Amino acid sequence: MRLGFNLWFGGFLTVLVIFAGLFAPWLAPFDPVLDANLMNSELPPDGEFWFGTDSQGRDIYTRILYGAQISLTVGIVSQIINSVIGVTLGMTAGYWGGWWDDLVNGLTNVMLAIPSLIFALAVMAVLGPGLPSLLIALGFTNWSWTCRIARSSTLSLKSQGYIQAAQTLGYSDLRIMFTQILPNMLGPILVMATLGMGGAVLAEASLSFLGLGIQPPFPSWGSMLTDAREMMQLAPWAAIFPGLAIFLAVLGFNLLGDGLRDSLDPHMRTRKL
Amino acid sequence: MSAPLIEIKDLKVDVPLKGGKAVPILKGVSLQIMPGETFGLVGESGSGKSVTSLAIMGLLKKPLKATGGQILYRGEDLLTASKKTMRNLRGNRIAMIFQEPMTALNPLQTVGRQIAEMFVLHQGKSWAEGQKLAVEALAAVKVPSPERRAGNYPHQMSGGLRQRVMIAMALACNPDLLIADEPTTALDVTVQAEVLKLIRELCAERGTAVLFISHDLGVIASVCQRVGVMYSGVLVEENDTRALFSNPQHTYTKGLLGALPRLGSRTADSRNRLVDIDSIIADRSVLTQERYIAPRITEGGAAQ
Amino acid sequence: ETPRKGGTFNFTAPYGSAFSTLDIHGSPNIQEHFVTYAIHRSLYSWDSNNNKPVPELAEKVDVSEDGSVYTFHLKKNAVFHHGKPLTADDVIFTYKRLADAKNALPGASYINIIKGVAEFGKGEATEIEGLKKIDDHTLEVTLNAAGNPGFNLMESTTSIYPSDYPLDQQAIKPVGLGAFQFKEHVPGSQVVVERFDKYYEEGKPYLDRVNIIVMPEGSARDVAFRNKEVDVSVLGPVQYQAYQQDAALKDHILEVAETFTRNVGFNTEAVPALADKRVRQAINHAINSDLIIERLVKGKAVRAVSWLPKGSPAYDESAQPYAYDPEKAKALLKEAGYENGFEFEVTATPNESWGVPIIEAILPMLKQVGITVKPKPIESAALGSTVQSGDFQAYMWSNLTGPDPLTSLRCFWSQTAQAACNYTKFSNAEFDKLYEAARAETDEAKQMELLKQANNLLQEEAPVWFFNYNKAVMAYQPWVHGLAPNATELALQDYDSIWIDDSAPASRK
Amino acid sequence: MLKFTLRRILQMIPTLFVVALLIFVIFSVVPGSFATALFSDGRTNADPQLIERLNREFGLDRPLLERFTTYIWDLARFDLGTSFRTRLPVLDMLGERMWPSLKLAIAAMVFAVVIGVPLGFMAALRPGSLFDSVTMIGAVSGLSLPQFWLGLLLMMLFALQLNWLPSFGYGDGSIRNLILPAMALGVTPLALLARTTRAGVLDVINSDFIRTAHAKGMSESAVVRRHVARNALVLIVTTVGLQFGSLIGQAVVIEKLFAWPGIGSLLVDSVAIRDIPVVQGAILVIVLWFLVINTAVDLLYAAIDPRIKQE
Amino acid sequence: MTAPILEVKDLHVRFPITSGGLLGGGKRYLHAVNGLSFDLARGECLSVVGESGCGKSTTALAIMGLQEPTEGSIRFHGKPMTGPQAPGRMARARAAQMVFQDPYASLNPRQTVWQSLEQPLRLHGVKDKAEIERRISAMLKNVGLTPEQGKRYPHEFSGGQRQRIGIARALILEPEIVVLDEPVSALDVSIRAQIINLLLDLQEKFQLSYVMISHDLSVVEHMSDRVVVMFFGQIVEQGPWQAIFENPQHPYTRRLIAAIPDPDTFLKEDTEALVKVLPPAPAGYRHMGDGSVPPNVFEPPEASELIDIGGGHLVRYLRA
Ligand SMILES: Nc1ncnc2c1ncn2[C@@H]1O[C@H](COP(=O)(O)OP(=O)(O)OP(=O)(O)O)[C@@H](O)[C@H]1O
Ligand SMILES: Nc1ncnc2c1ncn2[C@@H]1O[C@H](COP(=O)(O)OP(=O)(O)OP(=O)(O)O)[C@@H](O)[C@H]1O
Ligand SMILES: [Mg+2]
Ligand SMILES: [Mg+2]
Repeated sequence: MRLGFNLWFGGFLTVLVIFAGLFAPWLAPFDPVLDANLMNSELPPDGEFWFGTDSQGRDIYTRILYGAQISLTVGIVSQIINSVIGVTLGMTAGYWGGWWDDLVNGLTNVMLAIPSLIFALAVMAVLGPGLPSLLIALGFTNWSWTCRIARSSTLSLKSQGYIQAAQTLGYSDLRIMFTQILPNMLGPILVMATLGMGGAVLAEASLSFLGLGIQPPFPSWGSMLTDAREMMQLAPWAAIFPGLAIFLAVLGFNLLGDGLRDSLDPHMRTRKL
Repeated sequence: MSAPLIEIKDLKVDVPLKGGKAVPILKGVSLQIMPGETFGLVGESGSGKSVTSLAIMGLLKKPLKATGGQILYRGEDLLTASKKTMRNLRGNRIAMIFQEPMTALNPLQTVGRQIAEMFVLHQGKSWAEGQKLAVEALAAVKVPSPERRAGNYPHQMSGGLRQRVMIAMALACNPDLLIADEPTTALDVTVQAEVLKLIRELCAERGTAVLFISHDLGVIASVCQRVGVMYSGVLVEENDTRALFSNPQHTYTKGLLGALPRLGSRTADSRNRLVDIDSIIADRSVLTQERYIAPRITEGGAAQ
Repeated sequence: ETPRKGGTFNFTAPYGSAFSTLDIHGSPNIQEHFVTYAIHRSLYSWDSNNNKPVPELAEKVDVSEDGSVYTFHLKKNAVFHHGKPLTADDVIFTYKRLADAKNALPGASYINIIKGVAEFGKGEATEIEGLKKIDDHTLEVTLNAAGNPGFNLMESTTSIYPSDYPLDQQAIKPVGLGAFQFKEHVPGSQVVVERFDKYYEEGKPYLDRVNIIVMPEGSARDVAFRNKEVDVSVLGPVQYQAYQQDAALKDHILEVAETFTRNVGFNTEAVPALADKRVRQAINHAINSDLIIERLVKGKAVRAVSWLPKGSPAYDESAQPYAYDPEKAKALLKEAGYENGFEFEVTATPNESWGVPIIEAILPMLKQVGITVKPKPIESAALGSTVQSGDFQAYMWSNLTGPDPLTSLRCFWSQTAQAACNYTKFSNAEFDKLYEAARAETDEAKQMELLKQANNLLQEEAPVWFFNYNKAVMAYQPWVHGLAPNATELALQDYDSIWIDDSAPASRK
Repeated sequence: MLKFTLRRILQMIPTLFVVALLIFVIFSVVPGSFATALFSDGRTNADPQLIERLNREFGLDRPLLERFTTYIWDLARFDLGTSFRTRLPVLDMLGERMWPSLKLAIAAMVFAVVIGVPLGFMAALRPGSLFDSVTMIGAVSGLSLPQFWLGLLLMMLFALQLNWLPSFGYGDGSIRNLILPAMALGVTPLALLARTTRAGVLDVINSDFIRTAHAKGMSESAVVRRHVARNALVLIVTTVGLQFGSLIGQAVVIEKLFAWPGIGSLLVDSVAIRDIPVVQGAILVIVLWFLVINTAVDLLYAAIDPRIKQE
Repeated sequence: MTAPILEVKDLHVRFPITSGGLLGGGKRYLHAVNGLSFDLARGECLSVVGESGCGKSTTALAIMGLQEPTEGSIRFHGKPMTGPQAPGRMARARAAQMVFQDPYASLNPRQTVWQSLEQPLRLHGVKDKAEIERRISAMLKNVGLTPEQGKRYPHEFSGGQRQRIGIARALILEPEIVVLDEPVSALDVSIRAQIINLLLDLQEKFQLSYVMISHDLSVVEHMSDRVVVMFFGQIVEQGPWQAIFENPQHPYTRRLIAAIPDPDTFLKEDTEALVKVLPPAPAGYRHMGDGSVPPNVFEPPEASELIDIGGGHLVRYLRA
């Protein structure tokens, strides 16, 4: 019963975010950047500005809709990078073993030992703020869990009869990895990636807060929240709505991830998240 | 004429589904186990052997539900017995050993303590006394150097030893009935032979009745006096072991016996083809209609 | 009203989450200077009321004819907290420490006006040539060139240390000449100083104790201030607005235009359009600076006219800022051939008053006249090096433009390197002429006149968008007296002049 | 056991070395330096000579390899160098910040354990119940909350509206200052603990040996006490340990938000001004902390679980 | 007699086990297979029996090229299959195939039966659609499935049917040798019979050579021509099936046979009679233990000899 709930509610929230992001230009009553009128700054929510305006006099509702684009991009792209790195390293390490496995394991341990936010912070400091840096910072620092899962899945799949059968049938290693192993561990990887998307959105917000976020003036929820912090008392709506958007989007990803896990493999342990 | 120790009457177990429907798991199983008797239950995977045994123990878990019939232990219905009564019976009067000796023991406690727990629970002994008795119990199941072994953790023991520990635990309180659910399936043949011998001897010695579950006809033959064959939630045939093996009645039983390669049956130049049930009977669903329950022959010779 | 003696003053240090060091020579940051002002003294100090440096540790200063030799007659009653009286040796000891290149102390750049500092720094000399001890209380200082050394020798980073006190102890238990002596440091929390009875100024200080509390978060200060837990609070834009609207608070606000000019500097080489003076003027006309100041900066700034800030001796009171006039801007752009607009990037930090938020605000305004602006965010730490290397199309910064106008305008002299401070690579023959003339002028009034002209020329040339001068605002509790409007940094207050009256809460009295 | 401990400790060295190398490389290519950062606030006019001098003073003009070898050599002698900004030994600066960080982490962890573990335990004992569903939805929500948003909301409510607690800062180190940041920081581990505890307990409950325990005739509560709790502890201890180990690193944002003088805020501040020795030191301390806690957890694990000791 | 198609000579497999020592230094070796030699004739079924962990699967994997032997050689039609001259996977694939124990794990859950059979064919150069179609249909029929069932996924089949699919996959490349690793031990008794029958039928039909690994002696007796009894990585007894079952010489073999829970044995009630009288060892030799004491797998075994006692019946004795 709860299984169903996770999946549909998480799916619903995720679809909502995707919908908001894709159709922002049509849904939003204003332009997120140019419709800034300082005369209208910090207005509370009303009929015209549903969620109020920010200090620049921009419509928060509009910016939240557009912000979904950033959050989705950050979430999806960074997780694709993570998954590709993690799966490639983990699968090859698990499959080939030996020194390569030791190397990958060592690297994974190092990556795990450095908190990913701090790692991302360092990478952002090198690359400077902005979306591409953010994608790299979040994409290259969070693959260790995916790698571990890919590795352990590969190890357990490797002893499965059908992998050995493929070897005896003359399949090359790469062919086995891509046609036999990869499809069979996509489930847990997908779950990790979905949960990771939530993590990436949160990390984006945190980095924005630390001053290393997305390129303004284009809105990201994290930077909206950060901007709003100074006007907490005068314009609480400017902090509440972006925060709520982050919360709901992350909740959506997390529930979806949980739901996928429950339906793909009821026995998969609660790992990172 | 002694009364049966356990009498199962028309036991029905279902998995209830939404909307009032239910998937039947046991479709009215009836059987009796006399005191001191070793009763074997065979049947293919999923036929309901374990469910029957768990029902006796009162350990049916969530989706499974006993929806009809009775399980009479010395005349008392276990299905309606209070929790407390069941707790006092379980382990104490009716004990059980499971298939996987690797996982059936708590990995974080010494085996000595796990056996001692039985004495603490049912005989009100202190832990120290329990430990002493546990060593004796280990000695009884022929574990070498039981004092040392009592301090071992399960992972420090081989599968055979672990299964002996399970037996020691089950027999700790001299139960009336021991339920052994495939106790040797996970073991090597030679170890299996030893464990079977142990069960056979200990239970005979103590007069413990045994409900022995296995899908291996050879194993059943080696320990049981009477055998029941289950098929798809139904007890399709029941008879004395010798009679059943020499003269199976039920189509499924026939198939089962014929499918078994028998040692020494192959001659130098030919082997007889093994029987394939599907070649005897096309529609398996009719198998549950057929039933052969042979009357019990008591010592007096009278059919019961 | 006569100052009341005694009491505890709870001061807030708003510029960081800790005091990074108590060895004040090591820190160029204002945050640590809040401690310096209590504990240490430099040769000169800033007179906030008259906007000029005045000798602090000397009773009398004699200046030579050519203006390059200064003789300081040190105060005879100045005593360090550990009991040693001030002598010329202490000054020499201090300056030698600063000058030593191996120490790489930020104060070095201030004392290098003294002759021989460079040679000493490189280890080519064992003494600083320009420092001569006449006797214990007389010190002769020879400068490299004529000029007032007060602007430099008043800096906190040139505070005089006692020559007999171990230097490594200065970071732990600092000892100086100030009105208060060090009591304790709770890292990340506060520094406590107590009245020094042998302070050289008669009758001062009034306070018994000052707690300098670390409070970087505006909202934290706000809460604490409203709860009367602290006696002063530096206000950010949002709070400034709120306090002005609050009847109970609005009468106890001290504000001053600080000597910082916020501006957007243009790279005329990277963006051809910006090489045209008319385009730069158009930008100045197209932006409604007053609105931004009112709305985003919440009025906590003074509209900039040109480079030199209000309060600079060379500020022209009669000059008017660029008027907000989009039509004129369009016309100018058309004239320059850019009626279809152009595009440029502004490198900016996240700073709320002179960073990306401001760029976001000018973005729609410039869009109206056809210019597309893109903010390019950068970390604060990287701004300096980026701008110095010329790797920008435009940048937003807040630059120190006081107190010495000659130093400030040097940044537009064509001989000044981009890496020094001529960030826009400004080069204008007329300006150079005015600047060089001013530099050579020894008469102060004439010099100021020349600088004024140069400053007005800058406005006309508009190498930057003149945004505003920072307005520093400090709220204080009604029982606090003796605060001064320090235009170099409002929060730097002479603690020895502060006193609190009877209306203070009991715990404070 | 001693050998095991020793081995685990030695195993940390290569990881630390690689981390040291990694952060050294990253921060040697970072744009801006301490010297230029000094002038970025516009308060001081840049002086190229001073910048050069500072860089020379900090050895930033020397070849990379040489810098790295000195750095590692110093590290090997537990010398983390001297802060550019304060000129104090980095070790001393970190020492000062360690206690507030630890205090925050401990408080957050206590908050998480005291609430999360019982919740998870109770949920697992009633799987599928309303209590279970509510707890688990709460837990996933807790994991989805942006920590600093939660911090802001807590601040708004408890400090600004109700005025019960101080909103910021370390104060005099009293519990009152600790409560809000610890709550904001503790929510994630709390939610995680509730989930892992539930999963762990459920796992144990469904395992064969619990069936054995029931078959022994134990009462439900005795089974939970004697068999479920201890076995579930293994997973809980691991999660608590892992969380505790990474909490100091995770605390960066909360420390910044609440102006908490911990390692995290020191790190961020130092990155901002490119005080590289402090940055490297802080990251190494955070990593070391993680590794030490992990090792401790492994040892504890071995103490609880006899299966580990063998190897 | 024709030349054997498979010759295994002095096969050793050792696994490095890392444990103990600081930083995981001290390496120990687990001696899984110790000097195994046997050969296989065309059309023959050779069974390898022994207890869990005695190295049966390792041997199978070595034959399949899935486990590199530490020492020794494996030759196929006289050509080496191991070492530097070993052929590639493709060539090996056409020589030998394998049927696995667990029918649930031996099929890729994400491929239809048809795909699992088609891919290897394509890989081995069969490109013609019609031919592929024909061969797969024929193979499915051979193992008792319909071509229509080929479109389904493995989870739609029962254990017995999956094992049939596994067999089809092993045979699709028409190998000469099929290695059967416990092909029926995971199956229900009634289904076991079907698979055994099927294997025997196919052997006859395609003149296959089987290496069958099993611990179930009754199955072994039923299927094999020759039997190899393994104990702790060594052959302790080897010979034609009658010799092994009717005249077991090694104490371990006797123990194994005695332990079989065969209904007939128990019903006849003459259990363990066999074990009691052990024929004397040849002069100068003594019997090995009966395997009731587990050996130390981290040490190489005690020196011993495999002695032919006639008719290809080999028994291992220790030197007296
Ligand atoms: N918890 C459960 N929920 C739903 N169905 C169950 C559950 N436990 C058992 N069953 C079903 O009950 C039937 C009988 O199961 P049972 O475990 O008694 O079989 P078995 O005869 O012991 O088989 P095996 O030889 O494999 O142990 C099976 O069809 C099984 O799918
Ligand atoms: N990859 C490996 N690494 C280390 N040890 C191994 C490996 N594979 C097998 N072994 C060990 O080698 C020995 C022989 O294993 P093998 O799997 O060949 O036994 P088996 O006879 O097939 O047993 P079973 O009947 O249980 O399948 C065992 O002790 C096993 O633990
Ligand atoms: Mg069962
Ligand atoms: Mg095997």
